[in-house]
Amino acid sequence: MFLHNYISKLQLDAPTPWGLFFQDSASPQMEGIEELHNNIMFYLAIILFTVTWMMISMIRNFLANKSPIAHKYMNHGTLIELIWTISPAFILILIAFPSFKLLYLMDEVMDPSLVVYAEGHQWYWSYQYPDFTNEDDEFIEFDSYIVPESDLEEGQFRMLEVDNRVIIPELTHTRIVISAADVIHSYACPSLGIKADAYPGRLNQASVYINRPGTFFGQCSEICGILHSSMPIAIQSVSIKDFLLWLREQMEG
Amino acid sequence: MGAIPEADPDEVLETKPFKFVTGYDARFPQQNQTKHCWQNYVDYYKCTTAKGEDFRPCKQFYHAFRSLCPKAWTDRWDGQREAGNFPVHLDK
Amino acid sequence: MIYKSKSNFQNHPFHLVSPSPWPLFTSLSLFILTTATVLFMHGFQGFQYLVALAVFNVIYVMALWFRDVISEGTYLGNHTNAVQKGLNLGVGLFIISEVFFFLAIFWAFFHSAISPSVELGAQWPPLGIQAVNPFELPLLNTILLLSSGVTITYAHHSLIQGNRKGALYGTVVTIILAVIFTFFQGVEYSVSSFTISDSVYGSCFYFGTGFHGLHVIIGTAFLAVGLWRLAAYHLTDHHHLGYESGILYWHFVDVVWLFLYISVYYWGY
Amino acid sequence: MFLRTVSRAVPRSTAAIRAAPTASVNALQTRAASDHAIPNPTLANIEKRWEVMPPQEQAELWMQLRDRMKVDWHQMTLQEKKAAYYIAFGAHGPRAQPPKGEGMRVFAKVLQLTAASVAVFYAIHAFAGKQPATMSKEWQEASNEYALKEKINPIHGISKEGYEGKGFVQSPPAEKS
Repeated sequence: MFLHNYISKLQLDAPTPWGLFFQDSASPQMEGIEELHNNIMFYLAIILFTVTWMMISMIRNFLANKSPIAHKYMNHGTLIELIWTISPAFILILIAFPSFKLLYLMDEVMDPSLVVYAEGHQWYWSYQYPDFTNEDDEFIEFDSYIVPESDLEEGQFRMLEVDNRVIIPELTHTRIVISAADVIHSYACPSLGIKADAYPGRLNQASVYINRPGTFFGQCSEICGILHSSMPIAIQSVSIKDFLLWLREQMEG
Repeated sequence: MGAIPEADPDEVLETKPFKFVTGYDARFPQQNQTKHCWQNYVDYYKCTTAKGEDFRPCKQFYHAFRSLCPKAWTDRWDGQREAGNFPVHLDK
Repeated sequence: MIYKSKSNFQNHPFHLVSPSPWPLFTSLSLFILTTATVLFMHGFQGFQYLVALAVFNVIYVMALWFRDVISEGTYLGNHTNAVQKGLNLGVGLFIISEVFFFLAIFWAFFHSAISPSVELGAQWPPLGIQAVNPFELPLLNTILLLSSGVTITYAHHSLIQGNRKGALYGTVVTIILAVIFTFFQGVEYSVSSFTISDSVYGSCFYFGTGFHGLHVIIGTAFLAVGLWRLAAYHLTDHHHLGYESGILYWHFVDVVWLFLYISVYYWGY
Repeated sequence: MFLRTVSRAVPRSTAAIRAAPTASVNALQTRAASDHAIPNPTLANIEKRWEVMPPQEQAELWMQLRDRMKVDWHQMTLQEKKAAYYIAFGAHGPRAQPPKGEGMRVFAKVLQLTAASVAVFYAIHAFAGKQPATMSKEWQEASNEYALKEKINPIHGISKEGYEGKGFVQSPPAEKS
């Protein structure tokens, strides 16, 4: 109970004061990441306590006055060496297996319903929705700049708000194609569990399936110049109906 | 821009399933999709060069690269094709 | 007093070298050479003269340093068995570092060639590059280099068996083959249709073959010094470390060429 | 030059042999084992005197002891055994006992430096500009409403049912200006 309350305070789509744990997940990828994290923390706790216990007991029991005989010629023991080599190897396999499973599951973009193209610039993100065209073969295209501190409405998040948010329908498989125009950037959103570097001349894809409506914030995650901290990412997930209404408004101008 | 418009309660909205062609391509299973975009662009223009603009099966390549490639890339390649320095022979 | 008595004998087999100006002079000459070459390649006026001067400097300092080492090794008897062992190990490690240098060049080549980027039209060689036909001059060059490996081995075995004539002729033939190889590489460079700035293909091609060519020239010089010392009666049937190192280096250059021929010329054609 | 540094690093005992006029590499082998015990006064209280002895005397004494150790050790006097043990393994040089209170002095110095760095931090902090407008209670309460509207953190955070935390509030109210 205590632990639950404690974690509730720590666990924090947007960063909150003293948020030390993950932000709330909004996609299957992020749930997988949290699960893997908890899984590995379990092994980590065991290792931490075992090693600490061994160190403390060694320090306590093998002081010069408690154990005055130095075993000069006792310098290897095959059995214990086998144990302390093979057992960590097994622990590493136990960690590696779920890790690789998650890695390949997250890499998979099987059958997306729409594509959002995100391009990093110094220092803003621009977006394209190439799947929706009007009669003139034009598609939605916009830039997404940070809202400066002086223009924030009261209550908005400093250094995280943008003028044009990315609108993605919830419960829809979306392929985000990520690239950059000038230097390397990185497109990241913690509560969706995505982070992919944006390279000029290369297209990286990330799969997104948002399972609840909400607003999710992220930041550029590869140092890209002086305003690296001022190119945030804001993704808003809405119902399909609202998405289509938004699309219509965008297309009709 | 950005704000979600209010729905008109009197308007009858009909939501149809939507789905676009650029699904999974087993030749490009990785995160890097650069050549997925590129291959479809090349295939489309090879297809239309061989079969003519109105050959409908070519359209699938068009939809694929249209969906994957950044506009700036296809614009540059279009320019190269017109200038004759596109790095692939599209008629072979 | 301790040191005075110490200077009268040496109770170990190692060669503790005396102070020498040549490491510093060599470093400075090489520094000027690289700086001048870079500036010359960037089109700075008059730097070709500094390049020439620096090349002269490098060769001059090399000659003086060689002279010192030959005095120490051949005339002062400082190159004991233990010292020879150490020098041999040093040459071996140097060649390993050279292997890794070429590994980096091959890495650049394979990185670009195995998965050619879309800017090249996703093909190798890129459209518009007329790659050198591997069955023309490069094949002849392969034969030349492999034959030089045979002749140098003949020379080495002759030396070990005390056959002075065989050693001399074998080395001379090797050097002639090496010079012909370098000449043909020059011919190939001058008739090839692409330059070092023609896409990553040109860069990788001239980067790899150019550095190989440079190593051929260095190896030729190495063997030439060995030849002169052979003629000057410096070398014996069981003490010819410099000559042996030259041979080892020559074989290394030979092997690099085989890899270049197979991957850059043949596979990349 | 390298040669000289090496010979300096050689233990004093060997240096002492070399110092002999007949210095030769064979000195070590030819020097005879000694049957005569070293007189007790020479060795008395060696623990106190050893470190202040001039190096030449140290070397001579040690060489004498070494020669004594070449014979049957049962013939050595107790003084000799004690002295040989002390010179070889005693608490001098690198094995010397740390001076009393050294731990405390290290601790005090660490505290002092920590205090200095804290002082530097607050000195720099004193010149900092004022906090952003978002760091006030009013703004952060508005942030809570905004977060509820945007459905932020619905699993463990502010938008969850029955949430009882402070949400985004962390700063004191803004000063009226």
